[in-house]
Amino acid sequence: MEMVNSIRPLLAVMVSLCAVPLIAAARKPNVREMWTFLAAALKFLIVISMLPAVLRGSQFTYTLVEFLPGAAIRFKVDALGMLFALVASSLWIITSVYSVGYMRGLKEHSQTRYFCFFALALSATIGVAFSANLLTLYLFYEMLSLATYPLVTHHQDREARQSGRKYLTYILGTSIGLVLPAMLIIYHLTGSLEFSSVGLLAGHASKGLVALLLFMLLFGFAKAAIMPFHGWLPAAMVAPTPVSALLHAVAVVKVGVFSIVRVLIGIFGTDLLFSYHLSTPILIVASITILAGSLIALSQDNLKRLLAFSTISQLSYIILGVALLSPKGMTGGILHIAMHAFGKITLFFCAGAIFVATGKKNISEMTGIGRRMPVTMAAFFIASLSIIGLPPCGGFWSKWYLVLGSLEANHLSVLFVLLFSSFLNACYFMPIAYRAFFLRPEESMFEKGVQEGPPFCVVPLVITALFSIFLLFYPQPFLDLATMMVRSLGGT
Amino acid sequence: MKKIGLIIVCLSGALLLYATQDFPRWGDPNSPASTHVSPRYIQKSLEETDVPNLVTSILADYRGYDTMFETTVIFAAGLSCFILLRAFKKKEDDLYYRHISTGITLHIKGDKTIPASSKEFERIDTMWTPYDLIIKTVCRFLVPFIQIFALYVLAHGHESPGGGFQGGVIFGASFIVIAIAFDLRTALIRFKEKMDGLLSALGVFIYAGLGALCLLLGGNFLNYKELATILPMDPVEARAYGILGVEIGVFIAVMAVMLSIYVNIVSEGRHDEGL
Amino acid sequence: MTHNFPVLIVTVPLLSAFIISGLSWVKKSLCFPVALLALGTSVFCAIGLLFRVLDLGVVEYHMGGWMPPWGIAYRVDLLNGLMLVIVSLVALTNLVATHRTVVADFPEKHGTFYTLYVLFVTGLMGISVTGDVFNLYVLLEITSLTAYALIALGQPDRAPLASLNYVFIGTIGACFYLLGIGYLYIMTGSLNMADIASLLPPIYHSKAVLVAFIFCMVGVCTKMAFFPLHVWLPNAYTYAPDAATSVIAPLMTKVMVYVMIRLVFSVFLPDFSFHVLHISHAFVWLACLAIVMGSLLALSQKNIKTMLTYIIVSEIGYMVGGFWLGNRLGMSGAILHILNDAIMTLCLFLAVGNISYKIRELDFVHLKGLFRKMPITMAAFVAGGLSAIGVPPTCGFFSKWYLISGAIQAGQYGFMLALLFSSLVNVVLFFRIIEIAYFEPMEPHNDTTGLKGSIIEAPLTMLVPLLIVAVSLVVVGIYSGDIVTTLIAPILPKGIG
Amino acid sequence: MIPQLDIIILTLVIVCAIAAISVKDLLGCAILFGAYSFMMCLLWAVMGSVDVAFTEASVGAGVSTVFFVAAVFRTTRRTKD
Amino acid sequence: MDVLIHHIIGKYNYWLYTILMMIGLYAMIAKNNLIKKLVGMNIFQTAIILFYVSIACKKGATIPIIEEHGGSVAGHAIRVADYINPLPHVLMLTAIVVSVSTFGVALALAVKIYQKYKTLEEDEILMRLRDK
Repeated sequence: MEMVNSIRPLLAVMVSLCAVPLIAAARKPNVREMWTFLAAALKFLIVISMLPAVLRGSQFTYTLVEFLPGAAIRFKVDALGMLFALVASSLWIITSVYSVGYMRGLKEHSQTRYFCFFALALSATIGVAFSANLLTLYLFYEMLSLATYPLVTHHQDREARQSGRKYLTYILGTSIGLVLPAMLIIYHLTGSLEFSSVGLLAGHASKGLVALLLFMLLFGFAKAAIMPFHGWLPAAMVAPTPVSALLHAVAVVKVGVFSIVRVLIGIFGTDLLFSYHLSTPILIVASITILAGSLIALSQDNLKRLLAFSTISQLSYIILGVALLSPKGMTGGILHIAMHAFGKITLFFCAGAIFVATGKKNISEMTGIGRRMPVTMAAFFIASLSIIGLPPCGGFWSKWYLVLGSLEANHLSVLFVLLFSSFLNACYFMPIAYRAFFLRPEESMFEKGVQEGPPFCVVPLVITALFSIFLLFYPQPFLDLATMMVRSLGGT
Repeated sequence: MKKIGLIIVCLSGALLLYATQDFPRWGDPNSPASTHVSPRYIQKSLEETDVPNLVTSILADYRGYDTMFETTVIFAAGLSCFILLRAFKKKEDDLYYRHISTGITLHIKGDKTIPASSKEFERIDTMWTPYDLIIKTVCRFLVPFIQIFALYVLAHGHESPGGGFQGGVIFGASFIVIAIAFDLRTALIRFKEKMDGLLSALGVFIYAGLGALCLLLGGNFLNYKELATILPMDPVEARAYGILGVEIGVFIAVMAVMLSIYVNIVSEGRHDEGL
Repeated sequence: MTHNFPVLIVTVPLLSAFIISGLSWVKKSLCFPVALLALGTSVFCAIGLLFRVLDLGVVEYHMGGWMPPWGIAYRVDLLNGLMLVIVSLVALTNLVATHRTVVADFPEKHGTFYTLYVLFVTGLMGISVTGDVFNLYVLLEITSLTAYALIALGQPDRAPLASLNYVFIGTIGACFYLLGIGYLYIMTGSLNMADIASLLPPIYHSKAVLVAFIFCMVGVCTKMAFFPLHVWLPNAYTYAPDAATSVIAPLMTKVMVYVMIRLVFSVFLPDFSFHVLHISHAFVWLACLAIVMGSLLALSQKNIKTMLTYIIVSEIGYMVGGFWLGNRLGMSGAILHILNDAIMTLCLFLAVGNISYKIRELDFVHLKGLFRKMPITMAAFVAGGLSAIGVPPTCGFFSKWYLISGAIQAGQYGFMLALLFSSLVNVVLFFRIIEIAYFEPMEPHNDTTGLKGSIIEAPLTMLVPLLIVAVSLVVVGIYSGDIVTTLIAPILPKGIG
Repeated sequence: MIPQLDIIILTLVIVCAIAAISVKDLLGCAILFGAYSFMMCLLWAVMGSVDVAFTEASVGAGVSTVFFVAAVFRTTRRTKD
Repeated sequence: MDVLIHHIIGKYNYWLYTILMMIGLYAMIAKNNLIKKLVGMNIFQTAIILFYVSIACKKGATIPIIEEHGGSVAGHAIRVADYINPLPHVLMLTAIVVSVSTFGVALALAVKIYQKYKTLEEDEILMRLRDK
């Protein structure tokens, strides 16, 4: 696999960063959104342009500035990063379309600020995806935390203030209190922070220290919402729906998970984890999160909170898969990043569309809404199938690989966890669809004029729903990237 | 507070005494202090600077750079007192006037006043004490002598104790004597505030400017022997005259500053009534 | 001319200070341009000197042409050069940024104010360039005296008292320093730094040298407000006029840290300070205490300026502790943090100056809805805050990086924890302010300006410097690697492991 | 430099110092402080540092006492300790 | 014992300057009146000056002014032991000037404080501030 020194990763990061001042300076809303789309399209094209080469097994690297030997601000595009960047950048376009519809539909205030920080958050996400070492990853991780703060607290009311406070306490507290010292200790031990396919720490640290570092990093990236550090995610649902959709189903939480995967693979290395039997604790934590998340989700009535808890449990699938340390399991985990993204964003879009159209937030008020908004609810149904992991949806693949992986690593308990949580998923998604389509609404629940939301809202969710079906038949790009990543690790 | 004070004080005192054990005996001619750097001054100063008073030569030449900043400290102190206390707007309180021939005292309320040019009335302080002829006369006699002496101290600083600083203080003191013996206004008429400010700046400027002049003449800063290129004399003499020059600068600055500090403190910066 | 840079840096502002003071009696409007010219010149000279040192190594300059140790000599190495650049640049920026405030606050005295300002800067630059311990004392007194005056000009009912306390404590500090160099003189008979350093080694174990060291350190620590001796700082800086605070706060303490480093490097030599006496641990633990206490005290403040002053107290702990870690990483971190903290503090205090220029009050309750009123100023303030927290890529992160890795290398985990703790506290401090300014709606009764909610940004002459400083936070952060390798690494003596 | 004289003056200096900080009247404190400075100047003259003595005589005993009295005139004589 | 005596006799004015310094420091810390603190500060400074002057002393030497017998500079060399070490004197001239400057500024501040609070006692001032 040859290294290509190219500026393209930097461009991919910068493009939306440069868009920020233009968006801020734009007077008319249309101009503003024009810039947003332009940046989105450009970013996507740049990412796509690197795909074939990456699939051929080459890696793009670019060093911005080196301020200590081994600790530089450097970008690297490999299969894993490519996969994540692909998901994020493609979904950004769709979300931009959606957020135009949503924000205009609800006549939200200070939309300019919203779009600025939206773009900022995106470039941070891509930065995380393409970072070649822990320092760069940390840099963009923090940038993302700060850029999303104004989005989470967009409404600027007391509730937003509370949840914003919670958000910062969890995210910044853990990253400064745990990740930063862990990073410095690693740098002190190994003299480098570069992610390598075989792991950095091998032969540098005792078991106890490795376990400590693992703990610090696993919980330090609190964006992954591993219990007990999941509290911010339901709270952050006060944000406008597009924000929840992109950031809390795709960008932010996935960045957390992505960072953990990166660290597990690139810093600790599968061999080290295997030889020190450190995968077990991770599996336990992940399983607990999965089950607990699903169970809490069962008891939720507010649709967005339900989705939030389902996200919490779904995220841990990814960590679970990677922690299985078996090729199939890892493939499944990495693949789940993409599959879950498409499914979950659709669900959020639906929730938003319902809110725009009817102003309803709670499931109990959605009886019979399927007749008013058939398209939306159909998409909702498809997406929930994908999350549960049933055909005809892309979600099936990741679940399938996870199951295979658990068998391969003969962790039968894990297998049980997977199946049971899928069952739970079904338990909390299916009733919604049932209630929407088959129950007839009592009178005066909807005033007459209710039907589909504005096209700007409906079109995106249809697209993403179709996508997640499409991925069942053509998972190639993502699947190939995942398998390539796993193969590149070698061993185990 | 007192307890803490005592503890700290005793601590530092103990530390000092602890250190004195390693000191050379007091007045020991072979202590490092008197054998390392100073001998060169004692031996070479006269031939290098042509100034018998070693203190003056070191003060204004070898370590002249320190002295420049020392003068700057004085200057800064004067400015600080000015900027802290000086109040430009008149205070609206009662004025007292005295009819010279009869000695009747007028008490004028508020901001009303009588023409300053009037011959038969004079302004007097709020706390006015009847004039004492002896003090005023003695002061009249004394002030010229004080000033002459100040100039002598300045001029003779090369051969005897003294120099610009002491001279300046004494010269400033002469004005303070006037301000005390008569009243502040009399002193301020003789020595305007604006002139005072300008002089204090000018004095330090002379010092630093002389140094800069040496710089322009191609030498190092404050290297007076460069003055020989513009003055008709040999370098050693030039050093002596350079020293005199800076002493004059110090003299002017110190005189002006001492007066301004006194005036600002004693009149709370209103420049009307004083001690 | 270039070989005269070392002296020009100091004397050009000095001479122009006298000119300004003269002009303040003749033509007030000329005072500011002259000051600008003078500081501009010394910035030019400082940068020129830095490059000269980079080319030729150590640059010497002998006052009055007298050889050291008989005359006063300058011995400029990279550390001096760096300090000079920092001091002159900060002073110039602040001069430009605060011109309007000064003219508004001191209508008929701003000439004198500028004289004192320039004298203050002159003293600082003299301290950072001189090579003679007694000359350092005199310059220290100039700096302190002008600082007393500048501080006392602030808020009329509190500032004089704060300033007088500063006078007392500052004088004790200076006297201790004077005593310390007196002990050095009685033992060595010299006042020149290099000369003393060459004479000390044989008498390392004499009690007098030990006591001299103690007194010098106590004096310097008093002047830099190191934790137990910090009592004077918060009041003095809080009640000082904004134009003065934003130059005194970034420079005074940092220059004193420099003096400490200089004394250890060039007078007592690291060998003595780290190996003969075993006090580095004590210093590091005191620094931890300083950091923790500073942060805690900052938490309990209701006024933004007071809060910043306590943050300064803990920042001092960073530098002192980092330096006394005694390894290359820690020392580079400390010296780098001198630069970063200067920029950071300048940024924060300029922003605060803008705020108080528009909204007279600085208590938290008066900051409501400020993001809507002064977006640019608040953006700069946030940038400064992020740097204080240590968020990459602002420069605060990188110095913290060096300091923590130095702590790990030295095995001083307490220091590491203290640093992390203060970063977390800073998060709370700054986001508390951001919350207030971002969420709370403007309430009519504290809307002093009358025009509710609309933008009332400070004038351009105040904004542009502020923005430049804010941007330089990031720029310095990104290039801190090069700064360390080219400027700071050569400073550290060979002995340091 | 005669040690006996030296010691006598030193004791006087210390007496003046203690008196100056313990007297209950600021004006008296000013005068005692002047006396202290003057004793100090004598001491230095005895030690042979004429210039310092001269300066102290003109500054310490002279001008700063005048400043002191001026300040007391503008503030108050009252002091509790 | 007689070692101690030797110390005391040999360095008595080092001891005495220490005492003076302690007096000054004590006044600065413990006194309540601002002007008293100021006096303490000055005593403190003069004590240090005394210390420097004591450094300069040499037994059997005269004041540092070289008497010229007929411009005989070129003639016999000047014996170092004849003259007191002048360097500390120079330093102390500077120190005196610094102390008087500080004194002046401090008095100005005291006057300002009095204008505000009509008292110079620290505790009373703090009381006023607390009342506000």
